[in-house]
Amino acid sequence: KGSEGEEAGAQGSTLQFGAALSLTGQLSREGILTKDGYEYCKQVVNEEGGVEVGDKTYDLDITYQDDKSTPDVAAQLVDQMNDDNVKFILGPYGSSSTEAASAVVERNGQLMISSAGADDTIYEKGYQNTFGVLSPASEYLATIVKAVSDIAQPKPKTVAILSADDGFSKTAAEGGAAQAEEEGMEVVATEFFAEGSTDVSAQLTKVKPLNPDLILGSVHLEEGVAIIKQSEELGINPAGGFGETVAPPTPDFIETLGPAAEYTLGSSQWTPETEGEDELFGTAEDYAEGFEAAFGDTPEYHNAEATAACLAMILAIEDAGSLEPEAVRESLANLDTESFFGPIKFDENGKNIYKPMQVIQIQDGKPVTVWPSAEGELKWPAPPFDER
Amino acid sequence: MLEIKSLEAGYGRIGVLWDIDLTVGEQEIVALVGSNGAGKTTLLRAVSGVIAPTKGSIVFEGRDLSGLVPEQVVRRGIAHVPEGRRLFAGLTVRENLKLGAFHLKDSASADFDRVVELFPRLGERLDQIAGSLSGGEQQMCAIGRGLMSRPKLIMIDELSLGLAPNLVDQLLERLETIRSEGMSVLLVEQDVDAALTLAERAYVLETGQIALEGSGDELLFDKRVREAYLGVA
Amino acid sequence: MTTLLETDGLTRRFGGLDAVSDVSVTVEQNSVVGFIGPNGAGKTTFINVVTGFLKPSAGRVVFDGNDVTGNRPWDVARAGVSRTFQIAKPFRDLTVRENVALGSMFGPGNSRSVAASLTDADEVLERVGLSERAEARPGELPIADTKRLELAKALAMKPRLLLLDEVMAGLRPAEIDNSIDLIRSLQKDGLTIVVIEHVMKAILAVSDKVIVLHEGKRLAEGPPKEIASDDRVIEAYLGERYAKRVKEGGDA
Amino acid sequence: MAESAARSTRIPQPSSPAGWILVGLGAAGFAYLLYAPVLLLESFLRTLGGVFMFATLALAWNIIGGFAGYASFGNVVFFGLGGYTVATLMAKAGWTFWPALVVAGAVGVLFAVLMGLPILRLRGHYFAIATLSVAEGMREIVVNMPSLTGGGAGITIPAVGLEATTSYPGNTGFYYFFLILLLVALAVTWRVSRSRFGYSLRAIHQDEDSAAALGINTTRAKVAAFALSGLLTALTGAIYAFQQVTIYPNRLFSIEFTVLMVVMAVIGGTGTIFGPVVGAVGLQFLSEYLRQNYLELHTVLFGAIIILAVIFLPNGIVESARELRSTKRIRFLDNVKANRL
Amino acid sequence: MEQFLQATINGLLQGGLYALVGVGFSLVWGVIHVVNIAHGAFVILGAYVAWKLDGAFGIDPLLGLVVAAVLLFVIGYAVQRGVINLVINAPIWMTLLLTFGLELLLVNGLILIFTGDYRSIATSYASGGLSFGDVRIPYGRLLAFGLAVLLTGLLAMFMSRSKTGQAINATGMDRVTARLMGINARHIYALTFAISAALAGAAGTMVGIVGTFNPVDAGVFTLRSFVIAVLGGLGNMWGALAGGIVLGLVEAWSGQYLSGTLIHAIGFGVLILVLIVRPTGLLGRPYSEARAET
Ligand SMILES: Nc1ncnc2c1ncn2[C@@H]1O[C@H](COP(=O)(O)OP(=O)(O)OP(=O)(O)O)[C@@H](O)[C@H]1O
Ligand SMILES: Nc1ncnc2c1ncn2[C@@H]1O[C@H](COP(=O)(O)OP(=O)(O)OP(=O)(O)O)[C@@H](O)[C@H]1O
Ligand SMILES: [Mg+2]
Ligand SMILES: [Mg+2]
Repeated sequence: KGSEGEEAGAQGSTLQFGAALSLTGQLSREGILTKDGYEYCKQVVNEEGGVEVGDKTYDLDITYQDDKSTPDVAAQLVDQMNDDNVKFILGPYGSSSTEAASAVVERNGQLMISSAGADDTIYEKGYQNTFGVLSPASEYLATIVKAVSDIAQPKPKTVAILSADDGFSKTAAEGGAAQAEEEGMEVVATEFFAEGSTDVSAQLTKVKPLNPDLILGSVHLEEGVAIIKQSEELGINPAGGFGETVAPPTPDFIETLGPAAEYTLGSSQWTPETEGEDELFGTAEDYAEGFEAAFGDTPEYHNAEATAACLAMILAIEDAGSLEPEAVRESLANLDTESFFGPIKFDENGKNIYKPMQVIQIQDGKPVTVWPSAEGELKWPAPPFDER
Repeated sequence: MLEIKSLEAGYGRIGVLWDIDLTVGEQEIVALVGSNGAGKTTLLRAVSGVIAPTKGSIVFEGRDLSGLVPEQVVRRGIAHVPEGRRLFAGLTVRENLKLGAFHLKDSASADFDRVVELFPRLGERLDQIAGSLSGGEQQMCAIGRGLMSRPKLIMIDELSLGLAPNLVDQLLERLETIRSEGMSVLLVEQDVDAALTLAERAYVLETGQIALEGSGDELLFDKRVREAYLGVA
Repeated sequence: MTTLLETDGLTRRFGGLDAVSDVSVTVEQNSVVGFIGPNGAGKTTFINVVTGFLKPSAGRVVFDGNDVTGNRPWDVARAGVSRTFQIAKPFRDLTVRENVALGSMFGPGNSRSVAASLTDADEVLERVGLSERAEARPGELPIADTKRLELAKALAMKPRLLLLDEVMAGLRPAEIDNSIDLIRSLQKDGLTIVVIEHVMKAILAVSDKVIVLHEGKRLAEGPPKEIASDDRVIEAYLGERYAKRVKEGGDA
Repeated sequence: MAESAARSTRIPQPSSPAGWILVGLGAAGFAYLLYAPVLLLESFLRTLGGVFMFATLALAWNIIGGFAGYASFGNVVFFGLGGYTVATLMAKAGWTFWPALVVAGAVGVLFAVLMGLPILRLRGHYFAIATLSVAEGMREIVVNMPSLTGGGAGITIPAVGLEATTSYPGNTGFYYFFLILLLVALAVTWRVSRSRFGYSLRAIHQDEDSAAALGINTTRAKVAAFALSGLLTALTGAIYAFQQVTIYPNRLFSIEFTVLMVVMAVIGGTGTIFGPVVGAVGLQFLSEYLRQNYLELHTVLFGAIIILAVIFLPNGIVESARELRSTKRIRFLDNVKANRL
Repeated sequence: MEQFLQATINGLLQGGLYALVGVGFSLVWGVIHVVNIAHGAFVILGAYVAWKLDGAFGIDPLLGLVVAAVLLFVIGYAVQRGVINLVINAPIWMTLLLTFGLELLLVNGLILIFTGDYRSIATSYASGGLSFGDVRIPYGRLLAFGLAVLLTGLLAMFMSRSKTGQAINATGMDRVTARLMGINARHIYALTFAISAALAGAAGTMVGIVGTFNPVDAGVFTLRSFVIAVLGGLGNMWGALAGGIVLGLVEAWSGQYLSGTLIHAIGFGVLILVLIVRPTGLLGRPYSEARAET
C-alpha cells in the first residue's frame, strides 16, 4: 500500500475531501458513525488503488472538523474548507447542519453529497450543488405503511401517528399519514411532542381509547424508546403492533428495551439485505463483512449512508475525469448506478428518490429485514407486552 | 487568661494593629475604647481567628491560639459578638440562639432560658425571622447568641449600639452577673463613661496602638481621656 | 410656622403585630424633631412608611401639603425627603465619593451631571468629615465612618426633609458633639430634620420637639426637657441612670 | 471580595495618559479591522464575525447583568426574536433586509419592556429563572406557529435567485455588519458607564433600597437597561439570521447562547467596558484553537481550562490585566488565598 | 374521567422524579449559593454508575442506587472541598463559571468513556404496574415517586430539625459568623454539596430505570432543576417537592388537554405566573435571600 501511496503522491499528490461532522455534542453518536463510514470509504478506495481522474491516480484523503452539533458551525467549517481549496464536501450529520452547509456550498461553488440530511426541504431550495444519496424524510414512515399493507395479515384498519415536532420528523409523519390514507387505512390521531421528549405518556393516554390497530412513531431514538416503554407501562397493546422510524434499527433500541422491543417495525436506509452491488464495496453483505473486519462493529445504516455518499462523489469524479467542481456536478446529475446501498440516482432536486427504504422487525433481539427483500418473515400481529 | 503580646495584624497588605500588648484576667471585665477606626474591631477579629495576625502571639489559658481558625477558637471558650450583629437573617430568633451553642455537645436549654430571661423581648419574638427584627432587638439576639456558647471569655463589639438607654443599663448590670458566674468580658464600647465605670481595667487604642491602659476609674478621670472621649474639657 | 410633614393615623401591621399604630404627628418647617422609644417601638418602621418603603396599613402621610401616602420611594425622595438606613446600606463596590455623588445625581430636582455630582460629593464629604476616605470602599470603613457615609449620601440629595435613623450610634462622645453641631448648622441652612437616636445627649441637644413612640403608639410629645423628666418616658425608655445623668449634666 | 468586584467598576479616566494610549491603540486596532478583509482569508473573516457577534452579545448582557446586576438567563429570547422578525419579514412578507432590521430592533425593545415590567420586580435568582423561562417558552411558541415561523423545520430567508430581496452580503459583508454592531455596542457601553444612567444601574446592582432612597426610579432604570440590552441582542440576532439563511427555533433560542454570553462577560469581567469583549475574543479563539487541534478532546480541555481560569483569575481577565499593569505581576496564589474558604 | 385520572397519575409520578432531580440543586443553590450547572451531569453520572453495576456485575439497580449515591457523595464532597471552596469568596458568578467548566468536563468525559449511546437500566419490574380499570400505575415510576417523597422528606427534616441542617443554613447565610459559632464551614459546604450530589446520583438511577439517558441529556436535567428549585422556593426542600409535582402535573394536563408541543411553554408560563404572584416561589421564605459577605 505504501508504495502505491507514493506513486499516487508522485503523480500529483492526494485528492482532498472535507467533512464537518458532529463529533461532540448532541449528535456526536451519529456524527461518529458517519465519520466511520467515510473512513471506511477512504480505506477501501485507497486499497483499491485510489481515485482515477483522467490519466492520473490520486490517493483519497478526508479532513474532518467538529461542528459541535450546531448548524452554524457546520456552515462556517465548510466555508473554511473552501478557503483551503477543498471543493468536495461530504455532508454533516443531520438535516439542520446539512441545510446550513448547503447554503454555503452553493455560494462557494463547492459540491456536497449529503449522507444524513434527509429532510425534503433541503432539496426544495433550488440549490444546484447539494445531492443526497439517502431516501428523503417523506419515505421514512411511508415505507413502514407500505410494508404493512403489503405483507401484514390481517391488514390494520386504523393507525395512530405520534411524532416529534422537528422538521424531519414532521415531514416523515406527513408522508406516513398520506401513505396510510392511500392504502385505505384510517389515521385516527396524529399527536406531536417536543423533540427529545422522554415522556410521551400524555400522547399515549390520548391515543389509548381510540384503540388503533397500529401505532406509528415518527421519532428519534429516545422518543422511540419512550413510546414502547410507556406503552408497556400504560398497558397499551395495539392489535397489530408498533412501527417507528430510525429508532428500531439502532442497537441501543434493543438493548434499552429488552423484550419489549420485540415485534417493533422500523425503517432503515440500509440493511445488509439491501439489493444491489458495486465494484468497490460489492454487495450489501460484502460491505457489512468488510466494515466489521475494519472496525470491529457491524455497520449501522448511518455508516452505510456515509460510505455511499463518498462512493457517489468518487464515481462522479471518475466519470467526469476532472476535478473541476462544475464538471463533477454535471456527472453527479447524470449519475445512475447500482451500489451496495441500492440505486444511486438523483432527481432534478438532487434527491435520491429511486432508492427504496428497508423495513426491519425486531425478532429475538435482532433487527431482521422483512421488506422489500426478506431476510425473515414478518411476525404479525404482535402479542401484548406481558405475553412476550 | 487571655494574653496578647506584640500583636500585629491587618487586611491584606494593609497593616492596622501594631505592637499590641493586652491581657484579660479570670472573671475580669476589660474595656477597650478608642476612636473611630483605631482598630478595636480588628483586634477582636484577630483574637477570634477571623483574620490571621502577621506577628506576635495570642495565648488563651496558656495555649497558643495562633494558626487557629474561628471554629477552633470558639471551642477553646472564646465567644465573639461581631460588630454589626451579623445575625443569620433568614433564621428565626430561636434558631439563631441555638446556633450559638452549636459546638456544645449537650442540649443548651438552661442557657437558652437564661438568655430569654436576660432579654425578655427576645422571648416574645422567638419565632420571628431575625432579619426583620428592629435594630435593637437584633443587638440583643447577637449578644444572646454569644452567651449561648457558654464561653469563658466573651468579646462584645459595640455593646450598646442602637440599644435604648434603659436596656443598656440593664445589660451592663447583667455583665456583672455574667462575670460573677465565672466569665471574663472584653468589651468594645463607645459609651466610654459607662464602659469605664463598669470595667476593672481598660485600654485606649489609638491608630492601631495601645495609647493608655489602667484601671477603669483611673482612665475615667484621666484628662486626656476626658477630652478625647467624653467630650468634656 | 408651617407644617412640612404630617401623618394622620398612620398604622403598619406585620401579621398580628402593630409595629406602628395610629400615629399622628406633625413636623414643622425648619425644625428638628427627635424620635425616641424603646427598641422595637416602631421608629424605623415609621420612617419606612413615610418614605414609601412600606405601604401603610392605614392612615395618611402629607408632605408639604401633598398627600404622598403610598408613593414609591423614589417619588418621595424626589419630592425632597431623604433618609438614612439604620443598618447602613452603602453601595459596596463604589468608592465613598461615588456613593455620595449618587445622592446628588438623582436628588430632588437637581439632576446633576456625573462630574458636577462628584464635585458636590467632595463638598458634602468635607462637611461630614469623611474627605480622607473619599477613595475607600464602604467595606473598609469602620462603623462610625459608615454612619457618616449614610448621612453624606442623604445630604448630597439637598433634601428639604432629612430623616436620620441612628446616624450617631457607634460614635464616641466627642464625635457626637460634632454631629450635633452639624445638625444645628443644617437647620440653619433651612433643613427640616427628624432625628432618631438612642443617644439622649444628642436628642436633647438638637431637638425642638421630642416624640416618644412605645409599642407602635405615640406615648408622649413635647419639648426635650419635659420629655426627659416625664415619668412614663423614664419608666419605658430612659431608665434611672440616664434620668439622673440628664439632671446632673443638663444641656451641653 | 467587595474589594475585587469593586475595582472592576472603576471608570478609566479619559484624561489620564493611560486613557489616551488606550484610545490610540483602539484607533489603530480599528483601522486594522477595517482593512482586515483585504488581508485575511474569507472564512477567517467569518470566524472573526462570529467573535464580534459574541462580543456584542456579551456586551449587551453586561448592561443588564453586569451593570444592573439583574442576571438575565434568557437574553437569547431577544436574539431569537430579532432573528425571526427578520426572517419572517424577508421570507413571508418580501421585505428587504434593512427595514426588517429596524423592526427587529424595535421588537427587541418592545418585548423587553413588556416582559421587563412584570419580571424585573423579581430579585436575584428568581429574575434569572423567570427570564430563562420566557426564552424557553418562546422557543416552543415559535415551534408551534409553523405558518409564520416554519415551526421546528425552520425558515429560510431567500438569499439566491429571484426571491432574494436583498443580495447576500457574503462573509466580508457580515464581517462589517458585526464589526459595526460591536462598535456601536462598545460606544453604548462606554456612554452608559460614564452616565448618570450607568451610575443608577450600578447603584441598583448594589443596593436597590438605597438607590430608591436616593431618588432613583429603579423600575424605570431597570426596564431601560433591559430594553437597551434587548435592542442590541435583537439586532445581533437579526444579522445572524440573515447570515445563516435558514434558522431553527432550537438554535435561535438555544440556551447555549445565553450561557456563552454570561460566561464570556464573567470571565472577562462583568460591569466593565472591555471585559465582555476580552472574554468573547479569548474564549472564541481558545475554543476554535482547541477544536481544530483536538478533534474529540477539545471540549474536555475547554472545560478544564475554564476551571483553572476561575481558580487562578477569580476576578476576571480585565481585572487581572489591571493588576498586572499596576504591580507587574499576577499573584495567582494570593488570588486563591483570598477567595478560598 | 379515566383519562383525567391517568393524566394526573402520570403527572404526579413524573413530578416525583422531577423533584428528586431538582431537590439537591435547590439545596446548593438556595442554601450555599453555588449555582451548580454540573448538577445534571451528576444525575447522568449516577445513572451510569447504576447501569454499569447492573451490566458488569449484575447488581440490582436498587442496590446500585445506594452505591451510586454513596459514590457521588464522595465525589461531591471532594469537588466542593478541593475545587469550589477555592473560589467561594469570589463573586457568585465565578462559581457558576466553575461548575460550567465542570459540566463540560464531565459530560464530554462521559461521552469519551461511555460514548453517546442511549442507555437504560433494565429491570424485571419497572414496566409492570397496578391496574385500576383502564388506569395504570407503573411500578418503576411509582418507585421513583416514593423514593423522591421519602428522600425529599428526609432531607427537609434533616435541614430543619438536625443541628447539622441548621449549621448548613447558617453557613449559607453568613460564613464568617457561622465559623464564630464553631461551625466548620469548609466541611459544612463540602457536606452540603455531597448531599446534593448523592441525591443527584439517586435520581440518576431512577431516571435510568424508568427511561433512557445519555451524557448529552445532562443539560436538560440542569434546566429542569432550575425551574423546580425556583418554582418551589429556593433552598426549601418541601418546596422542591412541590415544585416538581406542580411541574409534572401542569405538563401532564397540558399535554393531555392542550398541545403536546406546548407543554414546556405552559410549564414555564405557570412558573412565571407563580413568581409574579409569589416572588419567592411556592414555599420560599422572604429573607431567605439575605446574605452577608465576608
Ligand atoms: N475589610 C477591611 N479591609 C481593609 N481595611 C479595613 C477593613 N476593615 C477595617 N479596615 C481598616 O482598618 C482600620 C481599623 O478598623 P476597625 O474596624 O478595626 O476600627 P474600629 O476601632 O473598630 O472603629 P469603630 O469604632 O469605628 O468600629 C480602619 O482604618 C479601617 O479602614
Ligand atoms: N418585616 C417585618 N416583619 C415582621 N415584623 C417586623 C418587620 N419589620 C419590623 N418588625 C417588627 O416591628 C417592630 C418595630 O420595628 P422597628 O424597626 O420600627 O423598631 P425601632 O423602633 O426602629 O427599634 P430600634 O430602636 O431597635 O431600631 C419590631 O418589633 C420589629 O420586630
Ligand atoms: Mg469597630
Ligand atoms: Mg430602628
